[in-house]
Amino acid sequence: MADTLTIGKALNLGLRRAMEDDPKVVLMGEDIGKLGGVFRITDGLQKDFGEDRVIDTPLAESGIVGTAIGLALRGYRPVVEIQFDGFVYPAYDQIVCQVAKMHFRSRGKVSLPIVIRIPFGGGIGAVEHHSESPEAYFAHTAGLKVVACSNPSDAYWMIQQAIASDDPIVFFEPKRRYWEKGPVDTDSAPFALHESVVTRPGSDVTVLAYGPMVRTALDAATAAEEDGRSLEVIDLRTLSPLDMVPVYESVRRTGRAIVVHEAPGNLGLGAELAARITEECFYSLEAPVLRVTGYDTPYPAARLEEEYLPDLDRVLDGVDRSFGW
Amino acid sequence: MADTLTIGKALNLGLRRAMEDDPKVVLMGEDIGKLGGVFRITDGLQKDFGEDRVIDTPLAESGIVGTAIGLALRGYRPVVEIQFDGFVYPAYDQIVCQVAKMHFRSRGKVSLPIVIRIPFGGGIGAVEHHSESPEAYFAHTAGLKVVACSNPSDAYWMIQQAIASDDPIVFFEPKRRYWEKGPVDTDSAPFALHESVVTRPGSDVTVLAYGPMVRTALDAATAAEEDGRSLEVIDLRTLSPLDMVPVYESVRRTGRAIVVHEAPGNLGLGAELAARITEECFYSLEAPVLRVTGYDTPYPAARLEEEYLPDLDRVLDGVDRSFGW
Amino acid sequence: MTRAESKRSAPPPGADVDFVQLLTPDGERVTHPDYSVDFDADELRGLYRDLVTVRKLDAEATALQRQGELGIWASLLGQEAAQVGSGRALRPQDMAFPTYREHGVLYCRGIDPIMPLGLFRGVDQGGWDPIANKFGIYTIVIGAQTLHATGYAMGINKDGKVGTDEGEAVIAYFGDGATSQGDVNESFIFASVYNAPVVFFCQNNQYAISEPLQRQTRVPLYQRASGFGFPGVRVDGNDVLASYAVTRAALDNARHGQGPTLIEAYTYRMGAHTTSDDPTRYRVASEVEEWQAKDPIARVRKLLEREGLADDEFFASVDADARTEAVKLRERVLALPDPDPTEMFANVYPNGSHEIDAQREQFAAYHASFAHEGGH
Amino acid sequence: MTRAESKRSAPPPGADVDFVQLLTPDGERVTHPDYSVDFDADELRGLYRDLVTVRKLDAEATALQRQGELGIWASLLGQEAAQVGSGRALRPQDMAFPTYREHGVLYCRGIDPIMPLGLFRGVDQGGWDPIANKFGIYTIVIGAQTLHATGYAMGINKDGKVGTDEGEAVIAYFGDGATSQGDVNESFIFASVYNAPVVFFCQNNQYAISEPLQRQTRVPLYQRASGFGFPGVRVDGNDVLASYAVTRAALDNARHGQGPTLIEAYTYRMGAHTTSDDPTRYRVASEVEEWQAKDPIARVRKLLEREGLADDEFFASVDADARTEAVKLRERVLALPDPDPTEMFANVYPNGSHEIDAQREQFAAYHASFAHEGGH
Ligand SMILES: Cc1ncc(C[n+]2csc(CCOP(=O)(O)OP(=O)(O)O)c2C)c(N)n1
Ligand SMILES: Cc1ncc(C[n+]2csc(CCOP(=O)(O)OP(=O)(O)O)c2C)c(N)n1
Ligand SMILES: [Mg+2]
Ligand SMILES: [Mg+2]
Repeated sequence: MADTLTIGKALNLGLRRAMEDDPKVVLMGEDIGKLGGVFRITDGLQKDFGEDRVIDTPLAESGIVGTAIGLALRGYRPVVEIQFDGFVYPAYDQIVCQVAKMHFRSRGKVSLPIVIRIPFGGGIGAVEHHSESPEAYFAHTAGLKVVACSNPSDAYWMIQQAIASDDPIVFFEPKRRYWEKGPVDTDSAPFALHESVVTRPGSDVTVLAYGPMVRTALDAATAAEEDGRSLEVIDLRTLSPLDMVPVYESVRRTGRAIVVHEAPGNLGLGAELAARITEECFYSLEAPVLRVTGYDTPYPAARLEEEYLPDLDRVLDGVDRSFGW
Repeated sequence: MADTLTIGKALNLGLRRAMEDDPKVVLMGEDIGKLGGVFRITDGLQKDFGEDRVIDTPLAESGIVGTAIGLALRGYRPVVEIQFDGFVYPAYDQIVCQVAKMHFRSRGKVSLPIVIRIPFGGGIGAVEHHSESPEAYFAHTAGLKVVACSNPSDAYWMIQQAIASDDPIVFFEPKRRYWEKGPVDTDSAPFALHESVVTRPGSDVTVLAYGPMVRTALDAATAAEEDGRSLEVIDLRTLSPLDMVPVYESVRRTGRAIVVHEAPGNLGLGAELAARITEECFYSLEAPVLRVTGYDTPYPAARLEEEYLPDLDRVLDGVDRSFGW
Repeated sequence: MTRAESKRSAPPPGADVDFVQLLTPDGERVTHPDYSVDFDADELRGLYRDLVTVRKLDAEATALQRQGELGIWASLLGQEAAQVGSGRALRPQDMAFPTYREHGVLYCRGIDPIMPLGLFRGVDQGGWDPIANKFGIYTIVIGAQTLHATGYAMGINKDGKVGTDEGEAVIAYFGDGATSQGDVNESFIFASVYNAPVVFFCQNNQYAISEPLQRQTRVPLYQRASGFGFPGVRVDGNDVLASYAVTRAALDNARHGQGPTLIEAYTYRMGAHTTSDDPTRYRVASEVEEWQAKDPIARVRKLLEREGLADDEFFASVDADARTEAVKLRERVLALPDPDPTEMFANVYPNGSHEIDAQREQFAAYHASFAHEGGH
Repeated sequence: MTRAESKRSAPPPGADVDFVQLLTPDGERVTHPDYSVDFDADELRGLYRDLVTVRKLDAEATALQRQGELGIWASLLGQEAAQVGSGRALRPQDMAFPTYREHGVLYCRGIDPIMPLGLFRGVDQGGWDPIANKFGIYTIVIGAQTLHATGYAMGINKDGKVGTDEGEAVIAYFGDGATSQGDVNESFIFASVYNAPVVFFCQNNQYAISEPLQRQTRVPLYQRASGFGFPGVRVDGNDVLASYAVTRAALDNARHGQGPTLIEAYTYRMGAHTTSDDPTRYRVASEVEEWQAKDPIARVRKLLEREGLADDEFFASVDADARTEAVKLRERVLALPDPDPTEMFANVYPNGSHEIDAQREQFAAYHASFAHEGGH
């Protein structure tokens, strides 16, 4: 069945289906019950599945993740909602030292099938701590898998795949794209969870993006076409582990790569991608891998965020710079 | 005056001198008083400066850093000891959201001259959480400065420079090198705090290291000399902001670079260094920048750490691989 | 204590019994064995003026948000008495650490009400000097500021600024939801262990966004304190006199070296959590109506009327003045300039950073290239 | 509560008054209004055997560390009664979440004492199945496990496994120092709000490494509970009978749906924090001697002797058996194989990762290159 859904609604339906499929799936978070979450991603789920499966928790992120670990040890599959990207840090210790390491410490005796959902990124005109892009903190952490969805179909399927996976997964949702619509085939998943996908084929330069920047990259590709430049856009989808196969294949063809993300450039995903691409495609590169990212400043006040965030023009500027080499 | 000191003792003397120089300097941490810290870095300081300036705190890292912020707002210059690298995460929220951002949020009205000392890295045969290398988490965070000392002279001077600086600084100490000795000129500082330094000149390949891996890199350089290869070793010293000037200068000469660190490779400092070097020295590079790092696994049990940690042989293997390009 | 005793001693967390009240919803003054106030007519009228003014300014901000002039607004509606009472209880030398909702406290500190509006408009992130204003930057990360307050209070002890009437004290504001955060509980521990001169002022407005108090506790919040070794007291947070008296006493205890106190101001968030929130999804109108009857302003007006301390002319002039202030505020908000884009590269580090400098230059060059091209 | 009352009601945190005791240091049984035990002679002898055995095994581990066979050891010396009492109070269906020091509890669960030694030897990081053993993996990050325990207990509620004698309960172990961590306080909140069947068992051994109790609290720790809405009780942690009785009652309350309890087992760390620690730097010998007189084992021996429940032969055989167990443990520790280096690439992810696979292969190839070269 093919539907047209927003990303937010696709996530909601994906969560619903995961809960129907497995009674051990429980949702935990702040305001996810009657309110349905501040973005309404869990809208209606408490009404239909009860307070025992859609749990409004005390206001304590470490407590949420820490008790999710206990529930996972008890056989549950907790799906945790962090209300905004900037509020995950109180739970950082439990995520980095416990969630990420339990399987390893137990020599594989136990798994923690926990999904930590984080609406991330800027562009919604919010006050501080509501527009962060903390994905590198988690991708650098061994023992966690990290994914980001960028469109309704992936939202619908990736959340279900993440919940079904026994790996602990940090699941990034492109907050400012929640209301964007797209087709969803609810019968079968088009891709595996940890797979990067060429979203728009091209031949001149490879543009790597994930989450909210995929749309930006695609728009840039459309604009570049008018200038006679063909951009290949890859939606990374999985940030850890990275799926480099399609990336290498593409860059070997194009000889140029641009990484786009909102997070600060310094030690962002772009750094790792640039390092790997350079190592693997050293003789194919016509220019160094370039990065179009947020600046290395705290996320600025809302009235400046348009200046801070990579946009179509900055992507095209990156392309220009690459060709200028 | 030139002395021969261990790194541990040099830090101790540096802290002492900073406390003598400025009555607003206070030390905070677990077991730093009578015990002098588990590594004795604060040995004797409570006896001489009193409980009011060398504060044994409750066992709560978020509390320590959070109250340090308050003390800093009150005009103090808190120097916080985190007992081991793996125990900094409960304070992560206060560090990332508060320490790093206060100056920015106040539009420069207030500064938080806080130093967070973290003994880091492995090689001491410890149980889990005692051998971590979390520097990338902090270096990726805008608003923090991050440094790592590698020898007694830097230990003595950098800790004083860090305390005197109005920037919030995460100060990494090479735990397993605490007992290594070296000369310290206590009269004048040889280098500025945020400066990278060529520690051993060479002509064939540039090896970048910091903290405990500087010794490893130097040993590798000595060994390589016997094979007729000349390694230039740069001690980065400052991890954020990076001081790339001597790095670019070196790589342009050698055409090859190896980054060595204990932290997992994925999104470690090596990624950023590789990305920047490639962008800046694109036409000088004879081979891609290679990384010799910890693996992307949780830090393993002590009996495996020798296998996990980069050592002289792995650095030389990196050099070989670079020349194999 | 046996379980049975523990159960008995625990009224449900939401019962508005057990609190210090000096002024009833009907505007009658009542006495309390431990707390009293000694206000003259001028002062009582002053409190009324404060209450009306902060409510009016708050309503203006809400209106500004509705008109797109603010990005968001966190209204204090219903919490005026807790804020004016505690705010007026502060002495000039005292330091306050607010959440994001303490506009009334800010006003009572004598601070220009425009100060926090840049944050809600999105032109800055506070940007004021917390020390000069003796009022911390609004803190959005729940609970974080309670540790800052405690550390600052530890510094007061170190400075020897306790033990006299001139001693300094600190007040840390937070909500009912915040009591669940580790940081808040750690701040109780540090404050207790170091006997820090800090008053923890919890505005229990019954909700953390959509979550009712029962999701945070099963016993009254003020009871949390005793297990940490300092007193806790619940005050009628809709009673400005009691809020003042209890806060003043706690602050004075603190400045005299008697350590921390937890105050639970029992009140109600009459509006939405913020302008982004829709409370009809999670609470019933009848509950709001019930609290309407306990309005913090109406009872002071009744008192002033009953005791003949104010006439219609006074009330009208207070309203008119508040309106004038609101209009002025609106005009100044509209005039708040957008920040220069390069502002985002400023103040990242006290000592600067060559990396940020380089990025600022790249940014400038990039923008200059558009000017050159004549737009892109 | 006024300040004066609060001060009065707060005995100093370190006073060993106010606790449940059923067996004095002199081996005399005393009664308590709320708690009692009903052990027959066999059971009492069994407890004595447990105490002696866990002490002996612990001493053996310390010796192994001194000889370089363990990297570090966290001794339970002095805390045997708290651990044996609470450990024996667990029913088979109950789940325990330990710190890094609960070797005695582990032993009482019937678990092979070799199990945790791999961790201290450095050959693994625990590596056992917490569910099969009903005993969590040792947790070094202070306090983290209390939340895991609470979440697990929330799961018991969800499974409907409370309300009968067969109900399940959870015990979370932690130290006095841990009570300062945000996580521990958050676990109190979650446990209270969800009425989770979890017993918080705090072994107050008076020190967190070098820091005495006074650095964590100024009132007794068991009092922390009431502010979170559940009972707290202090027990003589050197009294195995009282430790058993109090824990059994709390666990049974929990399994019957009555929610959490905090138990503060008042005891003393007779040895160093770990073998890496030097307690002479921060505490005086006389303090240790004072506690020597309250030894948890001596008092049970006195009881058995006084009541004629055991003779010299029994005591000698217990010692001999413990020695035998210790020798066996030593032999098995020495035989613990070093892990294969590729072990570090195993179990990073339940579903594996191609990146880790690639690194494992590179690692193997790198090592093979040495074999080829004949060493490097
Ligand atoms: C650490 C953190 N988690 C979540 C949030 C999102 N959030 C903002 S306000 C709020 C509720 C706060 O409730 P309360 O403490 O009662 O204060 P109130 O808003 O009612 O004044 C939440 C969950 C946040 N700001 N910080
Ligand atoms: C989060 C964290 N911070 C610091 C440490 C270092 N550390 C290990 S044990 C310990 C003291 C623990 O004291 P307590 O809770 O009383 O337990 P005890 O060791 O006395 O049994 C400390 C500070 C740690 N393991 N985890
Ligand atoms: Mg509230
Ligand atoms: Mg202890």
